Amino acid sequence: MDKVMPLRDAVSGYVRDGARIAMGTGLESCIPFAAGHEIIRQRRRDLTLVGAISDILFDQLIGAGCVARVIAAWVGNVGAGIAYNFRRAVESEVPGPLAMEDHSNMTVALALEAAARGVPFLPSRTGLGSDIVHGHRRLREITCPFTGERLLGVGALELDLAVIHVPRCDAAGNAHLWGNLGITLEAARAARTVVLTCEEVVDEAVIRSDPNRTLIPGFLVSAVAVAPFGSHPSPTQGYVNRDDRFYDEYHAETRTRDGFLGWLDRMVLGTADHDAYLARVGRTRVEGLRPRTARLAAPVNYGL
Amino acid sequence: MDKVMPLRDAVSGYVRDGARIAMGTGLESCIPFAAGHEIIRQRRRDLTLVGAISDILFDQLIGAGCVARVIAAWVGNVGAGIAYNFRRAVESEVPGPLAMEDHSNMTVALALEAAARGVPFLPSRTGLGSDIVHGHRRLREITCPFTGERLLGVGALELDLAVIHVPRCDAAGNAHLWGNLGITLEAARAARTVVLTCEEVVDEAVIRSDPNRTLIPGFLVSAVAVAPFGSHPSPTQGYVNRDDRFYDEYHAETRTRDGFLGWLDRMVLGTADHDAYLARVGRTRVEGLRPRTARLAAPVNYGL
Amino acid sequence: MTPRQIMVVAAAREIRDGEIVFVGMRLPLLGFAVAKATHAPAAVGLFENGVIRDTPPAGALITMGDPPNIAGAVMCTTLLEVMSHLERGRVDVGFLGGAQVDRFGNLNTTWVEEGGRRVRLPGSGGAADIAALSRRTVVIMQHERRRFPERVGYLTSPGYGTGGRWRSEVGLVRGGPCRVITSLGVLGFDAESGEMVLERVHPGVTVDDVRAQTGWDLRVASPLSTTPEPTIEELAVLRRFDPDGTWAG
Amino acid sequence: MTPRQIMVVAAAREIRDGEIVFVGMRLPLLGFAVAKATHAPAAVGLFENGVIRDTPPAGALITMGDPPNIAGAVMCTTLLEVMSHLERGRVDVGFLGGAQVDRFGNLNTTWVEEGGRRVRLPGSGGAADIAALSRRTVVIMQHERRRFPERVGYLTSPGYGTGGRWRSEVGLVRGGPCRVITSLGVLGFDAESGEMVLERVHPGVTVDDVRAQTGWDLRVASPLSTTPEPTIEELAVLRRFDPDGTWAG
Repeated sequence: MDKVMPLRDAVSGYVRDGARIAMGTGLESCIPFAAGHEIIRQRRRDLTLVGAISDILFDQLIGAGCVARVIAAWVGNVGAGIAYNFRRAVESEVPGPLAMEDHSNMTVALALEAAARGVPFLPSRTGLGSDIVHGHRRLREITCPFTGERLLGVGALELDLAVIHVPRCDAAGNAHLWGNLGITLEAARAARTVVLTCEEVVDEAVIRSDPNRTLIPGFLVSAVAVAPFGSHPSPTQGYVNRDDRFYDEYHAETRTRDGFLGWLDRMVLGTADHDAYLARVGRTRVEGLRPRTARLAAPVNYGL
Repeated sequence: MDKVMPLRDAVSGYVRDGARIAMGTGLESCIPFAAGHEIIRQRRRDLTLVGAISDILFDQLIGAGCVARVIAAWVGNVGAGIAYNFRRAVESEVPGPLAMEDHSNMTVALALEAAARGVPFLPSRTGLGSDIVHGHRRLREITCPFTGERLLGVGALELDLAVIHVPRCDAAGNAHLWGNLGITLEAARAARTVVLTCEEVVDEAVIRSDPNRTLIPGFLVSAVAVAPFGSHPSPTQGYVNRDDRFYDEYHAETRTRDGFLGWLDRMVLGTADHDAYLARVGRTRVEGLRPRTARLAAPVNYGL
Repeated sequence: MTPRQIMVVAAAREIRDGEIVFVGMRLPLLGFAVAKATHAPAAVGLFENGVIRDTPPAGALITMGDPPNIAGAVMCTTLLEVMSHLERGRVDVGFLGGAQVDRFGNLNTTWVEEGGRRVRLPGSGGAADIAALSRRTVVIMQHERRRFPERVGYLTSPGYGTGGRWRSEVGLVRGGPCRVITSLGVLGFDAESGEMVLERVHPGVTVDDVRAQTGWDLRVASPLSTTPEPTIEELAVLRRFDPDGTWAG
Repeated sequence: MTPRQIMVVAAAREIRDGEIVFVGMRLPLLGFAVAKATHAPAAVGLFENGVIRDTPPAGALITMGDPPNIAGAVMCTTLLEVMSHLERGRVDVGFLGGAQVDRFGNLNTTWVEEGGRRVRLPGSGGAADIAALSRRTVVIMQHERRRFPERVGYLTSPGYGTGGRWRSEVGLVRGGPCRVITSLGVLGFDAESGEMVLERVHPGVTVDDVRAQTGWDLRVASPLSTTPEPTIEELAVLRRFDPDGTWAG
């Protein structure tokens, strides 16, 4: 089944106002910025964003007014610390109120894994004694039915959608991933459906040559959008390195609300699509992020 | 740290009488027969064997008198159905009594995953209504602390040891695996330590060229024994195909206790080590199990 | 045409296009191959050892872990990850076999009585999980009286238990058998009571033949129909995947 | 030699050979590199994004997800798999930072007061997990009075809570901070009360300097010692991994 479509159609078809969406599940790599920017351009509203470490994508979506709620362990700028739009929204309701459901990396991952497995909760030994748990809707102390110990119960967190940027996949959405995986696999299985952006679509023979490299099966996926540099400024191993400077520039420019609005107009609202965004960043700059050396995986034989 | 040692030393050093050991975690491939045979030769006793689908290795260890208890979902002959030694032990206490803790594939996997995560139990929706659960020491009905639903609680199953056959690893025990994984990764993390047998030891640069292929980290591993064809008669993808005929021969020959004792003397007790076992099987026959065609995984680039 | 060929094709017809299928070995595996090649090209097969395939295996299989089932698979992963799709409710149909099936579709693969002696069978494997968690299951069995007792002595894999609302009462959130395909016919289940009902007999088989091999007073659908014969296309596919008739001969 | 160099080397010395280390970024990452190259060649580093390395990264890093931290890693996996080692008790030492640390070693990275205004910080990330589940933790902080309140306003990552047996009372099965390495000195914790104790001051720093930057009546060990200066070997390694002094300059 061919699920390849323009990113614009993937977003208009599968990202609904009010949806609960995981993005940035790679933690600090493979962040789906191209998809996030398209969500901003299509002015989606009242989204609940789910993540562990959010990179600056959450900050951009919050500043653009797309977000009503964040469920995450860390919302900042992975290059420079503070995420100003997040702070303005939480502290001063600018551009609007933002509800925050705090987690640790582990509790948000377990909440997704519970949903991925179809169980209402999972137990853990983390979180005990942390103020994160106080009055939490999804985290509560439980008593172990086997040992009587005190444990943390982590309630399932179902997703409407996971938006995931991958190195390569076939047209049916069977995706090869490499590099650190973060909470990507849990989010994919916890979601009602998945939208993939990818550096390249490959023939299904490439995927089937290495089934252990397939970490997201196509039957979870509804749409595949080809978006080279789709994780910029975050890296996608072997395709694009981190644009470190971008994080510092964003940090400096978004310190004020007006600064952010200028950034947003120039980089997102004022660019028609991801190609136009990349042109705005600068083709030379972007091409300079391509890996300079190849490091190929040792051969593996599936022969019979 | 170089953990490579002869299989004889790995077994004498790490397999203790009375230990709880997972073997055959690949379900029907990568079954560690070479290690199992060495356990028989060294006459280990009172073992608790843990597995999902056990292949015929459990049957051999039971018949040889090494086993006091089995914790598994299926004990048979994957090629031919019935495992006669298992039946004789459970039905007639020959060669000795055998305690059986029945599971489904999922409950034994979850019991190991609980131990791997260091939590005392995990909840599931399987098992409800099955007689497997009645009076079970490790499976019990619980009430969900979030939803009030009835669930199955699966108690953690800690292992003293996991014995795992892998395609390749480095001297420190960092192992590349491919093919279906069964309950291998859960068992490795649920165990106090791991003994690996492998088709080949490779340079650590091979492992590090593809860190996503590493599925068992060396810090879990105590010993690495090189054992080409170490999974015979079960397959190891890309190294050796299944010896189908072997399962039928074993089935026919072990129908009686005397038949099994003859088989055991000829194939295991009468062979000094795995090389001698392979010679007994027949070098030509064994070499005929090598893959005839290569099917190489598509290249992956980790470059930067 | 053999009874096993009829069984394979009947199994194939239980798979709808695009469905996620817990396949199993032998007859259901052939059924999956036939379905893929005919009416259900988009079906995806899951195997509890961790394999996900959307094409038939690259060669003959004895087990789901054999190299031809790995080579060319879409994905190879862990048992628990595959089972998570099952537990989450993503598996449309799971195929099951067993030593015994009873009036309410419960399966026994653990302990049977034979000649007054208790005989130990291999056990559940993944069957109890597939029976508990698939959206529906299809059971494939030789139709013999010892395999069709009124009530299994050991309930390994739940059907409808003692009938009625038993599944939800014990906490099962979905599923149950929808079909039993045997060497004599095809049986369904009454939606209210959960009791097995003979719906079709294979060509040349009578209701009395079926009753004689069933350990209780079997209900029969009215009207009863005859299992449609395999089409030429289905038989051609079957011969392609099982040229020696090893599994469906 | 800079205070940050002293901090990095002090961090390195907290790692014993063969230990499993939850590394973190910046100063602790450099500390891990120094330890590996000197006294702890068999140490293994875990990163919560899923990376396991036993060598320093292949180049400079801003985040643990940067390509030089992936290339040449021993293993790349999921957050939950790495965290399972932590929860199981396999992680010997975890490094933590934060906006604030209090008298009992509790960390705050969520909400602080600044000039009467509540300021929202990024949050826990993995810190609450590492603090709860490592066998011991080492905290690295700039020593400033606003960062050392007597009691954190929001307890993100547990130290010894309110002291004494608090950790076991709330259900934590192990761990707690063993060291706080600051820009002024090195602090430990009283084994009974869980209270922070000044154990070492960096060369040229006085007890009064430390007290002036600490928000409570800080206990001081007797005898108090001076942090040993980095060795030539340690400094050489540090220069190799941080040639521009970006992190430890």
